[in-house]
This record gives sequence, C-alpha cells and structure tokens, in this order.
Amino acid sequence: MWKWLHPYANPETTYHLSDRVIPWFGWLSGSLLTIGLVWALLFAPADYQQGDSFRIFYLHVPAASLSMGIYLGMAIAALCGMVWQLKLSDAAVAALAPVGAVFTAIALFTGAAWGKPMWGTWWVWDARLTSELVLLFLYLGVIAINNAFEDKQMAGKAASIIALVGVINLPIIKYSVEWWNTLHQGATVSKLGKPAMSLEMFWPFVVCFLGFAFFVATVTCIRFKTEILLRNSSRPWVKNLMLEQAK
Amino acid sequence: MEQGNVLSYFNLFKLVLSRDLKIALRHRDDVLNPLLFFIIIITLFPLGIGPEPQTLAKIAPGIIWVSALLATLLSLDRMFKSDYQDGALEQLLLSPYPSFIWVLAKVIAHWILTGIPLIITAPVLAGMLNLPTESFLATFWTLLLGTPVLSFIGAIGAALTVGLKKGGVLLSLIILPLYIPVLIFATSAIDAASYGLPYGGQLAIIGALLVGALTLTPFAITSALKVSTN
Amino acid sequence: MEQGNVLSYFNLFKLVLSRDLKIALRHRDDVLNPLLFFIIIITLFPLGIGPEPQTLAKIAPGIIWVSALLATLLSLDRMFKSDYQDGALEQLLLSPYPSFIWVLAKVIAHWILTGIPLIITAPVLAGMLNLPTESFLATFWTLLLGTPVLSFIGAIGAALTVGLKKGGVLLSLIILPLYIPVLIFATSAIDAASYGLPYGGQLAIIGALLVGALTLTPFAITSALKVSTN
Amino acid sequence: MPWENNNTIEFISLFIALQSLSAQIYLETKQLTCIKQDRILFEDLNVQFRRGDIIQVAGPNGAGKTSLLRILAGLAQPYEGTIEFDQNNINEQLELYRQNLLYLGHLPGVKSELTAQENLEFQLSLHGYGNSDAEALLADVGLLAFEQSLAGQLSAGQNRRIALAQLWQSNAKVWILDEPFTAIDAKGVEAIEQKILEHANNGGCVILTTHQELNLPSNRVSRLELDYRF
Amino acid sequence: MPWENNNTIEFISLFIALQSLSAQIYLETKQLTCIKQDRILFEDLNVQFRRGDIIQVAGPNGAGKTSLLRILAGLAQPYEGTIEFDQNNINEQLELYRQNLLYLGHLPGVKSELTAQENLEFQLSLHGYGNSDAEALLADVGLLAFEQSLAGQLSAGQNRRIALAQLWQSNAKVWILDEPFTAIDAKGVEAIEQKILEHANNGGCVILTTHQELNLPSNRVSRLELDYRF
Ligand code: HEM
Ligand SMILES: Nc1ncnc2c1ncn2[C@@H]1O[C@H](COP(=O)(O)OP(=O)(O)OP(=O)(O)O)[C@@H](O)[C@H]1O
Ligand SMILES: Nc1ncnc2c1ncn2[C@@H]1O[C@H](COP(=O)(O)OP(=O)(O)OP(=O)(O)O)[C@@H](O)[C@H]1O
Ligand SMILES: [Mg+2]
Ligand SMILES: [Mg+2]
Repeated sequence: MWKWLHPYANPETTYHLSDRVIPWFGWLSGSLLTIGLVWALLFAPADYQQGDSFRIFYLHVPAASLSMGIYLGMAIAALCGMVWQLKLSDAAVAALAPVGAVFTAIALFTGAAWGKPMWGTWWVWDARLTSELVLLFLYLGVIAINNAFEDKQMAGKAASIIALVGVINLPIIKYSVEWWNTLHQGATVSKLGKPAMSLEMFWPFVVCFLGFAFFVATVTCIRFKTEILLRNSSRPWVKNLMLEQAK
Repeated sequence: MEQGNVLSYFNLFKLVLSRDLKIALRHRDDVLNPLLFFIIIITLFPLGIGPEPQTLAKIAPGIIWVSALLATLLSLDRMFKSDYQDGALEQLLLSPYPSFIWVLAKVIAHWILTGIPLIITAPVLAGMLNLPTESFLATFWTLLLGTPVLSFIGAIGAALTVGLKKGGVLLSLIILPLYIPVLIFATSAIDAASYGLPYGGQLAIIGALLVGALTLTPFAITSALKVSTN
Repeated sequence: MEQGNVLSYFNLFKLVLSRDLKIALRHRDDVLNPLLFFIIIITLFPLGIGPEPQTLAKIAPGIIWVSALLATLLSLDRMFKSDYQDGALEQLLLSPYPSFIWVLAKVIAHWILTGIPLIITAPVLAGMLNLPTESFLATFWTLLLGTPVLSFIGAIGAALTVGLKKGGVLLSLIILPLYIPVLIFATSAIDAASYGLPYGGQLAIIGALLVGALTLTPFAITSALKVSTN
Repeated sequence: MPWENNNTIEFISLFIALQSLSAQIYLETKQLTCIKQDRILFEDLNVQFRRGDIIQVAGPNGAGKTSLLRILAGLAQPYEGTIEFDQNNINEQLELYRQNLLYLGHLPGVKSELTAQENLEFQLSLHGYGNSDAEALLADVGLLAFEQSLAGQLSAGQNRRIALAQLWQSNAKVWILDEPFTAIDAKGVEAIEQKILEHANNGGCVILTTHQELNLPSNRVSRLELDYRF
Repeated sequence: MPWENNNTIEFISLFIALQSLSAQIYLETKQLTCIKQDRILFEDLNVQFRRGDIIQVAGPNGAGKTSLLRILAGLAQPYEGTIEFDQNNINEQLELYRQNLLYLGHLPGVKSELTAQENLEFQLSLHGYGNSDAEALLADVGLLAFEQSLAGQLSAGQNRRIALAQLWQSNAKVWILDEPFTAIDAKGVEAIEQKILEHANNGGCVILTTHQELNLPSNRVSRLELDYRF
C-alpha cells in the first residue's frame, strides 16, 4: 500500500497528475450530464403518481448520494493524513469540503422543492432530513476550522480531526429511513434485485449520476491543485511553475 | 542524572484532577455559574412561550436537554484555554507521561464541575416545567449517562480551538452537530417515560455512546491539543 | 509641542467602527459563526421536542427569540475581551477623546456583525418552524428594534467582566435577567401578529427600550470599563 | 525612603534646571500612596517630573513600578494622593492630559488581525496624529518589509516594535514606558534609547522602567528607586 | 550561514571536549528546516548540543529563535528534518526525552488561582520530582514571604520567578530556556546565570535565548547566530 502510494505523496507529481486528468473528467462529466439530463427531463416517462415533479429525482438523488460519498472520501483522506502524516491529505480535505457542502445544499434544496408538492410542506423534522442538515453543519464546521487557522498545516490537521469524528453521521443518514418511521422514501434505486422503479427511469438516472460524479471529480481536482500550490508556495517547483505561467 | 517517573499514572491522574478542582473552587463562581446559566435558560422559555402547563410539559424534555447542552457548551471554553494562555498547557504537554492520562483527568474535572450540578438540579426544574413525576427518573438517568458524553465530545472542540482568539462560536459550530445524537435519544427516553413506556433501549444507546467516548475521545483530544499548540 | 485633536468626533467614530469591522471580516468566521450558531440552536429544538407542526408553531416565537438572545450573548465576549488582552483597550482609554464615542462605535460594530445577520435569516427559520406567514413581518420588526438593545445592554456586562479570566458564564448571569423585558415584549408581539391582532404597542415599548439603551448605556459601559481595567 | 528618592530627583532636576534655565514641571505627584493586598507599595510619594527629565523607575520584582506607572497614566486610581499635570489635577482635565501623554504598557496593544501598517495607522489616529507616514515610521523601527504582514504572524519583538514606532512620531510632553525593551534585540534597544534622549532634549519628559542598564549619559538619567517593602 | 554556526559550535565543543574528555552529544539536529509564512527561518540546520554546553541562540527580532527552541523541545514539528536525543529520534522516545528535558517558554505557566507554593509543587510533580522542598526553592528565588500568596496577585517578575524555581531542582540533562531573564531584576539575573553555569558544570546542557549580554565566562558560552533571512 505504502509503496504504491509513495510517489503520490510527492506534491509535485500529484499536482501534475491531477492537471492531466482534469480535461478527461471534465469532458466525461460534460457529455454524460448533457445526455443524462436531456434524457431524464425530456424523454423518460413521467411517474404515474407524481407526474412531472418526479423529475427532481434526477437531481435530488445524485446530489444526496454524492454529498455522503464526498464526506466519506474526505474522512478517508483525513485518516490517511493522520496515520501516514501525508501533507497532501490536508489539501484533499480542504479541496473536498466546500464541494461536499454545495452538494449537501443542493440535496436539501431539491428535496425541499420536491417536498412541497409531495408532502404539502417543504420541511419536516424527519430523521433523514435532519441528519442531512447536520451533514451540512459538519461540512461548514470543517470549512470554518480550515479558515480559522492562519497556518495551513495546523488547519489541515485540525480539520481532519473534525472530519473523522463526524463520520458517525453517515450511517445515521443512510439508515435513518430504516431505523425510524419517516416520511422520506426508503431505498428505491439501490434495490436493484427487485427493481422498485422501471428501467426506463433507471438508465437515465445512472447516466446522470455518473455525470455528477465526474463533475465532482473535476471540481475537486481543480481545487486540489490550488490547495497544493498554497501549501507549497515556497518550494522551487512552484516558483518555476509560476514563472512559466507568467510568461 | 536520570530522574525516573516518580508518579504512577493513577497519581498523575489524581494530581491533575485535584489541581483543576482546586482552581475552580478558588474561583467559586466557576462551579455555580454553569448551573445558574442552566436554570436561567430554562426559566426563559416559560417567559418566551407562555405559561400553559400542557404546552410546557410537552416541550419540557427538549428544553431541559437543550439547556444542558448549552450550559455545557458555554463552559467548555475554560477546559484548556486558560492553561493555554498562561503556558501551563505547554508544561503539561512536556510532562514525561502519556498525555491521555492528564487529558482524562481534565475532562473528568470538567464533568464534575458542570455535569454533576446539572444532574442534581434537573428534577426540580423538571417539576417547574410540569413534567410528570414518572419521567423524573428518566431525566436523571439520561443526564447521568449523557452529560459525560457531552464533556468528552466537547473537549475535542475545546482542544481544537484552544489556540484561536475567538474560538467560542466556532467551538459551538463544530460541537453542536455531534451532540445531536445524545439529544435525540435522551429526549426520546424522557418522552417514553412520561407515557409510561420502557426506555431501556434509549439508555443503552446513550451508555454505548459513553463507552465509545471514554475510550476513543482522549486520543482525539490529545492530537487536537498537539495540533493547536504547534 | 501640543498636538491638537486632529479627528472630529464623527471621524473617530468611523475610525473605530471600521477597524472593528475590518478585524471581524479578516476573521471571516466571526461574521458567519453567530449566525450559524443561531441556526443550529433553532434546529436543536425540533430535534428535542419532536416534529409536530402545531406544537412547533406555538413555541416558534419563543424559540427564535431565546436563540437570538443566546447567539448575542455568546458573541458579547469578543466585544472588549480581545482588546483587553492585547493592551489595545488601554490605548483606547488613553485616547484624548471622550470614551463614549468609541464605545458607541464598538457596540454598533457588534450589532452590525451579529444583529443584522440574525434579522435577515430569521424569516427563513420562522418558516421552518411553521410560523404562520402573517407573523414574519412582526418577527422582522421585533428583531430590528430588539437586537440593538441586546447589544447595548450586553456591552455593560462585557465591560464589567472584561478583566476576569472566566467571564463567560458570569456575563450571562448578569445580562440575561436584563434581557427578559425585550424577550417578553418581542414574543408577545409575534404571538399577537400570528392571531392577526395589532402589535404596535409592543413594538413601541421595544422602541422605547432602544432609545433608552442608546442614550444611557454608553456611560455605564465606559465607567464599567474603567472599573475593570483599574 | 521615597523621601530620599525625592531628594535625589530634586537635586538632579535642579542640575538640569541650571542647564536649561526653564525646568518647567510637567507632572507632579502629591502624597501618592498605593496599597495592594494590604501591602503598602509606596506611601506619600512626592515627585516632580520636569521638562527634559529622563526618569528610570527602578526596583526589584514586585516593588510596584508597573503600579506607579499605571497610576501616573491615569489608568488606575491611587489609594490616596493626586497627580497634577501643569499644576492641575489630571482627573479634572483628562482629555488635555491625554493629548500630552504617550503610554506604552507591558502589552503592545497590537491587533493580530490587522497588518503592521493598519495597526500603526490606527494607533496614530487614535492619539490625534495624522497617519500618512506610517510606512516611514515602520521602516524606522526595522519593519521595512513587513508593512503588509498580519501582526499575528510576527514575532514577539516585531509586535512590540509596531507599538514602539509611535515614539518616532509622538511629540507628547510626557512619555510613560513600562519595560519598553522587553523582547527587543540589542540594536533595537540602542535606537530606542537614542529616541528617548532626543525626546528629552527636545523638551519632553520620559518616565520608564527597565531591568537592563540604560546606556545613556548618566547625568541625564535620574533614578527613582522603589524599594521592596514588607 | 547555519554551517558557519555549526562550525563555531563544533570548535568550541571540541574545546570543551578537551577539558572534560567525554563531550557526549545530548541533542543533535539533522537537516532541520523551519518555514513560517512562506519565509524560511532556517534551513538544513545541523547542530550538536553536548554535555557541558551553554548555547545562546542569538539573532534579531523575528529571526526564529523561539521557533527553534519550541521545535527542539518537541512542542512544534519542523517543516523538515529530525532531532535526535542520545542518537535516537525524539519522536520515537518522547517520554524518555521529556524526562531529560526542562523547557521554560515565553510564558511561565503559573496559575493565578493557586498560591506560589501550590504552583511550584504541581510543576515539580508533573515533571516527576518529589515536591517536598518547594518552600526552600521559593526562598532560593527570593519569594520567601510569598509562598501562600496567590500568583495572580504577584507582579510579572515574581510570577516568572515561581517557574524559574524549577531550575534549582531540575537535574534534567537538557535545559531549554526562552528569554529566562524577562522581567527579572538585576540580582535575579545574576543568580540565574550562576545556576546555568553550575548546571553546565555538572554535566548538563543549556540552550537559551536572551537579548541581554550573558555575564558568564566567554569560553563557556557558544553562540548560535540566527540571521534574519528574507
Ligand atoms: C429537504 C428534503 C430532503 C432531503 C434532505 C433528502 C435527503 C435524501 C438523502 C440523504 C437521500 C439518500 C441518498 C442515498 O442513499 O444515496 C435521499 C434519497 C432519496 N430521496 Fe430524498 N430528501 C429530501 C426530500 C425528498 C422528497 C420530498 C422525496 C420524494 C418524495 C425524496 C425522494 C428520495 C428518493 C426516491 C431517494 C432515493 C432513495 C434510495 O434509492 O435510496 N426525497 N434523499
Ligand atoms: N503564529 C505565527 N504564525 C505565522 N508566522 C509566525 C508566527 N509566529 C512567528 N511567525 C514568524 O516566524 C518568525 C520567527 O518568529 P519567532 O517567534 O521564532 O522569532 P524570535 O526569534 O523568537 O523573535 P523575538 O526575538 O522577537 O522573540 C517571525 O518573523 C514571523 O514572521
Ligand atoms: N492584580 C493584582 N492584584 C493584587 N495585587 C497585585 C496585583 N498585581 C500586582 N500586585 C501586587 O503589587 C505588587 C507590585 O506589582 P507591580 O506589577 O507594580 O510590580 P513591578 O514593580 O512592576 O514588578 P516587575 O518588575 O516584576 O514587573 C506585587 O508585589 C503584588 O504583590
Ligand atoms: Mg512590572
Ligand atoms: Mg521569541
């Protein structure tokens, strides 16, 4: 594991690696999102109960899943940072937190917009909704603590600790629909075995989901690059890079 | 020239615990203030909401626990801050013993000074909020198991923000989301008790949180302290 | 060798106000955190009390105002403390201008940083707590007139406790009782509005409190500062 | 004992008076007594501080030097006695006195959130000076490349230098400096000593404490010895 | 530049080695680099601190003296490089290293709520010494009548003396003292200098910073010059 990771512990290598993958991720996400959203919003069948308001689904579920996925990624990066003293993981945590916060906000917003036609109110204090809101607070906490320290290294370590401690919220969000009796939908998509939704609805969802996932990857890599530069600004390679770009 | 560890771990624990308690008792207000704060917040609600007994009884568990949470939160700041500001924290970090021992002592001192007074007064306040007597016992148990969890989790935030000028609000922001599970299970236990239902399940979960906090947080706290004094 | 007052009083006011705002904005979090704290406390209540819309609507004014009170309270500490700790307060006290001018500037900076964000977000939170839309306007007005009163009264407590190591809880203890009138009139105004009743009377009283606070407290604050730095 | 000091000072002042022919009395203490914790720090102290004087308040740790300087600056009230500036009690003409006073205490009063230049500009404006040449002043105290650095990111000595830069601007009659050389390196100490001498030569009066030897012409410095009294 | 220092030290150490015939290396830095705010404070610093050495880390304000001392004490992590105690990385034997270390920083770590004696006893116990002779130690540092005074009511210098009393007890191999003479009067400075010399003569190693001239035999003190680098 360590041997494999080692070259990427070098900021310069990682910087150039992420530089190289960004266009790929960007194109993938652009095309997948275009295809997926057009398919989902214009061509996929409307739900027999919910009508067209169902289409929020294609935004809501990817955003909600990714908000959790990003947190998990951030926590894993934090753990690596704590265990192996990787300076890069701090950059990863700092890069991921705002992206995750935005996706959490989107999940909340789309959920609220969907709730108005479905449940007659745009907010209930239900276990899933509340724990998703807590997720937003956790992201904001990580961001706030990252900003609170002048020293980037200290900020990174402090943020990692909070990111790790907050992981307990993830299972709560995930299983809230099973543990508590809630208004919110139970698992629909994930029950692939006995499809709870028709395949005509399912495939555009998959395309949208992947599109959003690559979008996250693109934005994260861009932010990751900046964070690496910020943390290594006194290094010769960064100075050279700056000189090159100035030309 | 070597000096050797003259203190056993247990003696170090006692030393730091008694020092922290002594400092707090010298200040005297330190012991009374979180308690008074707790009482004042609880009395604010009837003022803000109106005095109807049914409404009050219904929201009493929530109010008691939210107040306990806020009272703890406000007292967290002092756990490490004054030691940081006068350099005593550096000395503690440089003592030749594993840090988690004195960290544990400091957190437990905090709990003795804030948690225990809350536990003792809560039944009286519950009475003032018209909570049915059946749920007094549940209130007591949830506070007994829950307040140490608050101290332990809160210590992580206190440790992280110790070096910051204005850590107070940031601390709340980091810590309050983590307090939510305790809040939910505790109030649901009291609610259950007031309907005469069993509430052992909720207590068990809070107990589990306590065990988890006791074993895991001291290390998080120690590393947080090292980060923020770097 | 004399130097003469180069600054007009108004310029001094602007100077101190912009300095305090600048310091807070540099920290950035300082502006967001009291607000987030406000939001988090408000979300704690539905978690502790349960999600029934009717109950929530009934207690919403109380919750909003108690939370506003607590958010203000927690941010009071920073009004003079950091200036005291780094010696800047001594320099302010020694400046050759009447102290109430810069005191006024500091209190108003505090209100801009904590009061205004609360006023702006309160309607959203009122909505989440199922408060009927009729009372949104009342919520807005009570907060607009009430939060400056909180800042001014709070400043007295902040000034009195500035020299104490652990002023946080003592401060709450001194100040919360003084906040009660604002709390009572504000919540009763919102309540009245939700039943469609007029609430101008309550607003007028809060307005009167504001005028009183604006004229009287700066002198109390100044002498409190002098006492606690002696 | 104070009497003896007093005599010494009278004598030396006389000496200076002969030199400058118009040794105007700037500051005068009358029967000044200071008691802390039931211990008399000094009693019935009558001292005159004149135009051109450099007075080093000396004495062992805990003798009461800081206490005396804070009383002279009007920051603390004496147990008994009065202080006169230009023949009038300072409490009756506070603003005038402060226009003629520069006090730098143990703490530099520098805000860590502001840059070196912003800090200095604020302090200058606060004392009624124009702030146009802050940059030049910072260069004078060896902070040439640091105008835009946040003070929080400068070392202990650099922070003190920001505050000391005011010496290069101030033409206040009375300078009161409590351990101005703390954390300042040797070259810095020399520059400040020169500045002090220059100020005295230009008709100012400098009262300072320091545990280091002053490197100034010994006929220019009078010592006010505070003994440690039990 | 560090290389030059290094050479100087090597040279002087050699000299001492000839005297004591067994100049054992206690502490050694390997390629130590410290970066703050993108500015390199020192780079690739290789220094050896040996038995009997007194090393004065010198340099202008902001050169990085405090940063170096905190890294040597293991309180802060260097940007790069390692520190070895008795030939092993200190991070791998923290407890052993701390048993052999006495660090006194800018701040004395004295609690204002405890008496002088309680403070000293706690600090002694914390570092693994018996605390029976705290009273005698306090007398050694001139606090004879103050054992039972609360530290908060003592002056700046008296507070530092409480912490410095540890020097009279500690037989830790390595002493790291950051500006130990701050706020100490002339007689006190002399006593501490004698203590430092005595410790070095007994086979200890003392690393200190101070902006004052050291009054010790010049062949016993080596200087480690840290330049101010841009
Ligand atoms: C603010 C309100 C809402 C929030 C915070 C929210 C949050 C979430 C979260 C966290 C997930 C889990 C995603 C995953 O497991 O990967 C989710 C999934 C889902 N949500 Fe929502 N939701 C909200 C409102 C709604 C509404 C109103 C509906 C429709 C009636 C809805 C329908 C769904 C569906 C169908 C899923 C997919 C379930 C699955 O397959 O696991 N949500 N939502
Ligand atoms: N908290 C901090 N954050 C960022 N940079 C800092 C911080 N503290 C110090 N620095 C930087 O590190 C440099 C060295 O600081 P340090 O405190 O080590 O200096 P020093 O040699 O001890 O100076 P002094 O003689 O003034 O005590 C400073 O010039 C400053 O730029
Ligand atoms: N906050 C306080 N409360 C009560 N007593 C105090 C306080 N501060 C100082 N004292 C008492 O006043 C005496 C003089 O203190 P002061 O700070 O004036 O001494 P100093 O001469 O400036 O000493 P140093 O050289 O150590 O700075 C001390 O011995 C102490 O007993
Ligand atoms: Mg003093
Ligand atoms: Mg230093």
